[in-house]
Amino acid sequence: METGDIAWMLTASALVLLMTPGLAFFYGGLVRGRNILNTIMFSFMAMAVASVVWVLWGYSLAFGDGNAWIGDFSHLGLHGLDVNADSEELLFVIFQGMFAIITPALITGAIVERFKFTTYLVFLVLWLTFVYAPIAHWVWAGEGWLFKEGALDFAGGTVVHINAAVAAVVAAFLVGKRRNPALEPSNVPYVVLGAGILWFGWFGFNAGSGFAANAVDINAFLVTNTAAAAAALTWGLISQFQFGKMSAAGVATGAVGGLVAITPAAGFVGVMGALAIGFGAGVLCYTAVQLRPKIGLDDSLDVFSVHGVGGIWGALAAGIFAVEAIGGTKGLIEGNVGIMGTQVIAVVATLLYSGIVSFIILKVLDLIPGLGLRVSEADEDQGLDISQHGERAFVTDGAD
Amino acid sequence: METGDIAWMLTASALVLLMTPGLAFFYGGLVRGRNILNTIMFSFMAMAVASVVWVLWGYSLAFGDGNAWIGDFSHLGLHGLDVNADSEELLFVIFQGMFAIITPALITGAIVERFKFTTYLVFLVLWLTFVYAPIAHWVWAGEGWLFKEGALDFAGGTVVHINAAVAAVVAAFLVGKRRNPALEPSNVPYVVLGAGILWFGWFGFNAGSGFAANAVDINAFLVTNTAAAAAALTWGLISQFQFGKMSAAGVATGAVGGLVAITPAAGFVGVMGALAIGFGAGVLCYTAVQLRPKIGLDDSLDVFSVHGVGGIWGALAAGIFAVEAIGGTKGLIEGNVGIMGTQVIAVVATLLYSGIVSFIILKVLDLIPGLGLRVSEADEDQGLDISQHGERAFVTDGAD
Amino acid sequence: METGDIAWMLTASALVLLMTPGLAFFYGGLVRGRNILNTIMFSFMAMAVASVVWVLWGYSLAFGDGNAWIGDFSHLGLHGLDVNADSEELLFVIFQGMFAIITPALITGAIVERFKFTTYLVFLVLWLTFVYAPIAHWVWAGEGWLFKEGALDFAGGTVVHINAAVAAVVAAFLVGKRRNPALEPSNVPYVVLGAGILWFGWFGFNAGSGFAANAVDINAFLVTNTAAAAAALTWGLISQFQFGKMSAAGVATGAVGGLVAITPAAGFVGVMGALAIGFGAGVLCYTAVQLRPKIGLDDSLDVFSVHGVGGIWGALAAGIFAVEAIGGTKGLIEGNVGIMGTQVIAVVATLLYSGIVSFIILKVLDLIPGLGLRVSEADEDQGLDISQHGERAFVTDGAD
Amino acid sequence: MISIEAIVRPERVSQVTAALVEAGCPGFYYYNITGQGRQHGVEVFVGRGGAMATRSTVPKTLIRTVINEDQKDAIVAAIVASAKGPGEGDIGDGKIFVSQIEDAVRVRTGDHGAAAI
Amino acid sequence: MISIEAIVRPERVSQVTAALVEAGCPGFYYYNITGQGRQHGVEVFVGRGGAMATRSTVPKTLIRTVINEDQKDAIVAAIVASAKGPGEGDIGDGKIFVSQIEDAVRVRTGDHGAAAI
Amino acid sequence: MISIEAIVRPERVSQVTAALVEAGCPGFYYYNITGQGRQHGVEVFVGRGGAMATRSTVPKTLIRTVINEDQKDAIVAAIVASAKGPGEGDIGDGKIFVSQIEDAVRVRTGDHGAAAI
Ligand SMILES: Nc1ncnc2c1ncn2[C@@H]1O[C@H](COP(=O)(O)OP(=O)(O)O)[C@@H](O)[C@H]1O
Ligand SMILES: Nc1ncnc2c1ncn2[C@@H]1O[C@H](COP(=O)(O)OP(=O)(O)O)[C@@H](O)[C@H]1O
Ligand SMILES: Nc1ncnc2c1ncn2[C@@H]1O[C@H](COP(=O)(O)OP(=O)(O)O)[C@@H](O)[C@H]1O
Repeated sequence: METGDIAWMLTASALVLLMTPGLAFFYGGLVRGRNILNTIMFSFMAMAVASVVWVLWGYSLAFGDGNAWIGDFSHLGLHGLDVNADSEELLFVIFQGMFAIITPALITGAIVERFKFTTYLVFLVLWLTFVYAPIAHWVWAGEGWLFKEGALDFAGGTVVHINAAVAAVVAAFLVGKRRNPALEPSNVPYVVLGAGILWFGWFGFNAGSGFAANAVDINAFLVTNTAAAAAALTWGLISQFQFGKMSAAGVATGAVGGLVAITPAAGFVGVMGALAIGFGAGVLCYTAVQLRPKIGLDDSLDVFSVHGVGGIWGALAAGIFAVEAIGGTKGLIEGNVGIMGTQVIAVVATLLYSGIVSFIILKVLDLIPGLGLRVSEADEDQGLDISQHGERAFVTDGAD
Repeated sequence: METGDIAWMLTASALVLLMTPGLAFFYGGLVRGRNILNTIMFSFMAMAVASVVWVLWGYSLAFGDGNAWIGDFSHLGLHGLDVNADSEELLFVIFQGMFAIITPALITGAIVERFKFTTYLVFLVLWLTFVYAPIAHWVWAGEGWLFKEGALDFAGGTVVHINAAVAAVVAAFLVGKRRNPALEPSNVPYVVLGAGILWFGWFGFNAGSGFAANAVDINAFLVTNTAAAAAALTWGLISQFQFGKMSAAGVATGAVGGLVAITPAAGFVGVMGALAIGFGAGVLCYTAVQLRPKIGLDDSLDVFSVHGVGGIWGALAAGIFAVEAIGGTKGLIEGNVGIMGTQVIAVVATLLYSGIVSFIILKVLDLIPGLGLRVSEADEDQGLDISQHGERAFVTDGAD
Repeated sequence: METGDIAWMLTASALVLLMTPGLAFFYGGLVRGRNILNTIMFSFMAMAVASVVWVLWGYSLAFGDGNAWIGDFSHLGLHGLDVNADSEELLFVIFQGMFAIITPALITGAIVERFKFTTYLVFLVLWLTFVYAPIAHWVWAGEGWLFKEGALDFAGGTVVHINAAVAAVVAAFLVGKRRNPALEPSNVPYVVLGAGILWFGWFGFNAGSGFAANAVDINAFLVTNTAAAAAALTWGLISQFQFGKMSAAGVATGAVGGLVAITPAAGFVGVMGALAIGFGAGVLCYTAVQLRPKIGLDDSLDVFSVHGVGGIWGALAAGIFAVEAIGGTKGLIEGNVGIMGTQVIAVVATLLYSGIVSFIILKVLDLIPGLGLRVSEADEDQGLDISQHGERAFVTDGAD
Repeated sequence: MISIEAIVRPERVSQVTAALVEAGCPGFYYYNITGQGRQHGVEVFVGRGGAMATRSTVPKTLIRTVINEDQKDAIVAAIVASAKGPGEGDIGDGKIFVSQIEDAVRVRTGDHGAAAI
Repeated sequence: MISIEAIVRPERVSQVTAALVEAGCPGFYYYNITGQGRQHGVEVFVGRGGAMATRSTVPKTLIRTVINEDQKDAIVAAIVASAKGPGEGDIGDGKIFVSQIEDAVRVRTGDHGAAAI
Repeated sequence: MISIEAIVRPERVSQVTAALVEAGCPGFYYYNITGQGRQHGVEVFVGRGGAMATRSTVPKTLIRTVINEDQKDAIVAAIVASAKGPGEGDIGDGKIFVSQIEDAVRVRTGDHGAAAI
């Protein structure tokens, strides 16, 4: 590995780490003022918990040799990875670890303003172990069955986004609706700040996924930026045409939807494909956000509408728009019909596995005495910042 | 291109992208609370619109071969740029695209709190096409006439800062004064946050403009940091001596002024030149900010005083302080009087072209029915966050 | 130096620069609303002042040849460093300059809400000259006596953290207690934002300290992330077990404590050592924060509890957990008892020198007419944002 | 005319304002206050997770409406019914203060007295 | 002594306070409130651009001044004149409530009554 | 029952509320206001360090308590004593307004009158 590749991968890893504080503010701005800190902490604690789980056993389970379904325990505590001889693999451990942080953090958008914080910490450990690690193994480990199937997932459409989105739906369903949701987000600048940081960090996420500083990653960078912009613009314009105003929270969400959708495709499509993917993400995620309230599921911050719909669209779009000259794989447009089947299998497998296992984990946590998914009504009314963290986000009474 | 150069240019591009959210907060903090979101969205939507325009036709117009005045349509939709063979040019497309985002965003400081948002979106498209692309071509394309003249503009003093500043003056003039400007900025921490992000991102802006990870860019990084610091310090000390207090918004603005001024010079001057440039920027931009209210033009956030004055000073200072041993060009101090003429021509050409064409674009937009530059009085009074975006920045009533 | 190394070091330098705005918000969120801006400005002005001092004489004093105790004036104004021939050294100037910014900024946590701002600016200049530069010379310059002793300080445990922490104690002692400290932090999201930015930037701080993109720095990156996570988690869990709630400000502080502790060790220990160091930092810094109010010293934002205790623990832990296969030095666990002595000497020397010289500087400043350490009672009551900067952080009265 | 000021829990405001509208209240406004009464305050962290202290004050919202004398009982009853949390009524549920208003003026029209509210 | 409370549009506050000073008002204060009256609220986005809803309440500012009885008419007139937006007067321009104040005390001196205001 | 409204410097609030509790005040609340009186405002930067202007209004906090008539003098005295800054008493130390309250209701129990406060 050249020093340039190392330099870029260190940078990319740092960028992906920053996405999680970015997500903290993106989500934090969307909730009521009395739950901002709790929402931020959902993401921040993912940095603390997942980093530790990852080096202890997560990496080994995900990328240890194992079999087609799961890794093994050969690298527990990163055992057997020599700092000098295996530095390239350690760099891979780092970069992949950042993905293991943000994926469960994404889930939390569905459960804000009512989920019990201690239970969440336990959930983090179990979900990384039993859901994230296996799916990462399937898709990205050399032994993984979806890897062998040739499923296209450049930077984590299935592993990260669809996976998180289906777990989000399950969690929102099990924890139930909020008692008293606000009409509007309480801090839209935080939403935009978060989206800006996510957009910035996503360059590491996608353009780092080729694990080199080369043509593939340059292209991944370009298509990432293009799709984000196209989706943000699409979202903004739809809301402008429909209501005569352009929602800032909407445009920020649109950008994230575009970034989600380009994620699996970033190594396979060109800039025109990226425009199409971004445009599609704008339309589809917007529609999904509009429809969600009708379903009656309180996926509070639309995790499924953005990461699920965006991720599925991206996985299919990777199949549709893949260009052989870019990523070595022909897409539907270039006549490769078969790729669509593989993509559908990858999506469905992720939906099913993550849905079922996330359900089991949460059900068990709900039944364990002392845990349980939901805070008390009084705690919810008072706000989770005080009830779970003993803090107020903002002290505005000058006198306090 | 070595992997190290690619690594740095990917990083630099990401850094420049982040400048625009940084600018969003820098500007956002300076306006009234009821216009914060709108001000932030001016910058954020530049990311969405300019990224799309850039890959569709902006890049081709700016850097397609064409003639001395303008590129051509040979790279519409990045046509003809192969992901593998032309990856270096694609990297250039990315990096330059980030400049096309922030330049029009800079303009918006002059028109906050009253400019109609839909018209702004159309303005973005037209201005990038008819003003930004040609001037970028003049200065940076191999065919460009100012490039051939040997004008020194390392990272965009004319193309970005002077260009944006004169458009800002024209726009402020045409849209007219605010009805009800606030006495003070409403969120100074945002101003400092924005300045911090801008300072950080500017390392990509300037030290990426050599398009390599080499001695020139190392020097550019060093002089960028030095000039920013010197200007911030100068500004702070002047306000301290004059009023006995040190304005935080002032110091932040000073830093930005220093960054603007070093931009054209970063590849040509050494650290002593940088100190002089930063000091000069502090004094000149501060004076310009002080004088502006007397002119009666509501360039609300002092775009001209900072980017115009700073940019002109920087363009001239590049000529004055250029050191042959650094950038290959002698400056005035080293006896090259001729360079000053070239610099003046570059500045004046930019002022004239940008001023005239920006005026025409805005005049036309003002006359088109359904567009027009200014929101209604009622919308302005209510605040543009609600009237243009249907959102409040902050919901502080715990009950809402 | 390969382009990849340059690319990484430019990135790392930018990351370290960003830490100071991060610190501004980390500290800013912890104070009363009427002192937020002043607290932010303490950090921001360190960027302005230290950058200038560094290129003028700081670098020369710290890294000019000199003797075992101090550099010389051979590089005043970076004299003698050629932009092309010495670009590698200029890169070192940049990277080290960022450390010279953040170190005095760290001190300010001890003196917020009452220290006179003009005096602080003078203090910055003196402290960098008479405290920071010599200690940096001792530890990192080839001639430095601690360097020759073989003291392990990879990225600045002594030079940065212990040094700042003892100066903080001295400053808190001399300036005295706040009249009217708040019960709670006024803006916890700022605290978390700051911690997120610090965590991100610290990758540059630590993984840049090998000055290359290689195996040592990859490992440094990994252990940095691991220790931060382990300490944040430890802190959170202790507060959860002790009080049944998990403080967000606490978790953020824990992360910083972990980052401090791994700093001297990052080039010498592996991931298991990092877990132990992070865990230790969580326990020790938490305990120190709990004990501090009993001492009656108003080290307002616990600089010593976090940077002092964390830094000392890290310096010792570097000795304990050093692995020969990683950094070339055996630690205590590998049987090298002698190393502990060297580490203790380095810690004690820093404590003594920084303590004594910081005391002298502050005493002198206190006596100079027109300076003095403390603002008037009226200014303190009114808040330092208005009294020192003529600004309010937030204008929340919609009418203002 | 009388003024009714109701200090309630922030999370009950939407229920209370809905009850006001239903009871025929012509207008009202509310704002955040920080209050202290019999409720024994709230435990908060000081020292970043290292210690807790009781902040004796709690956030409340004050809702005020100016009405005609004859609406008084209906409005007070509506507030009392809607301001209670689920269950029996807890300490901190709030308090209502009634006082006299001498006159009201509508800015738009200059109307005085009962016609203005 | 009487208390005058004027609920006005936030963007009119500087005009109203200027008018108060001109009318000889000895002091005043103001704060943000959220109000609901005849004004039919404001359309806001919910669901990030995907839907709009009407928030029935709008931001207002309450300006209060305590004055001597004899200043009442002048002060009320000053407020009415300055609180209206440009044009005829619109719904939402505001409302004024007048009530009795029994006593005033100046903290600095301990003065009571009319001397204190 | 009477209402006591004390406008004080924000930095004195904890002293004033402590004094209220000590004087036997059954409850109170406070909120931020922006006030203008004899105090000549505050100098602030406009134009980013390039110019200063006087903002005529200053931040204050209003503390209100509703008490029985017989507590009035004790409470007012407690406020006057605690609201002053160190020293003699300065312009801007604050003002107290006293007015009549007709009735009070405790939401939790529905109690009226003196029993409710
Ligand atoms: N005498 C009073 N004067 C002013 N405000 C009061 C008074 N008593 C209570 N309050 C306000 O009412 C709120 C609720 O009062 P509290 O005594 O806690 O409720 P409860 O009457 O149900 O025990 C308090 O937080 C405070 O804001
Ligand atoms: N009866 C009332 N009691 C308390 N506040 C009121 C009352 N009526 C109106 N308000 C306040 O006055 C503001 C303006 O009233 P509104 O009815 O909208 O104006 P207009 O009288 O011009 O139609 C409202 O937003 C509300 O805050
Ligand atoms: N007549 C008044 N009506 C309403 N508020 C007043 C009045 N006079 C003073 N205030 C409030 O009291 C505060 C202190 O008054 P000020 O005149 O500055 O103090 P002092 O009486 O000590 O000179 C002012 O900032 C303002 O908020």
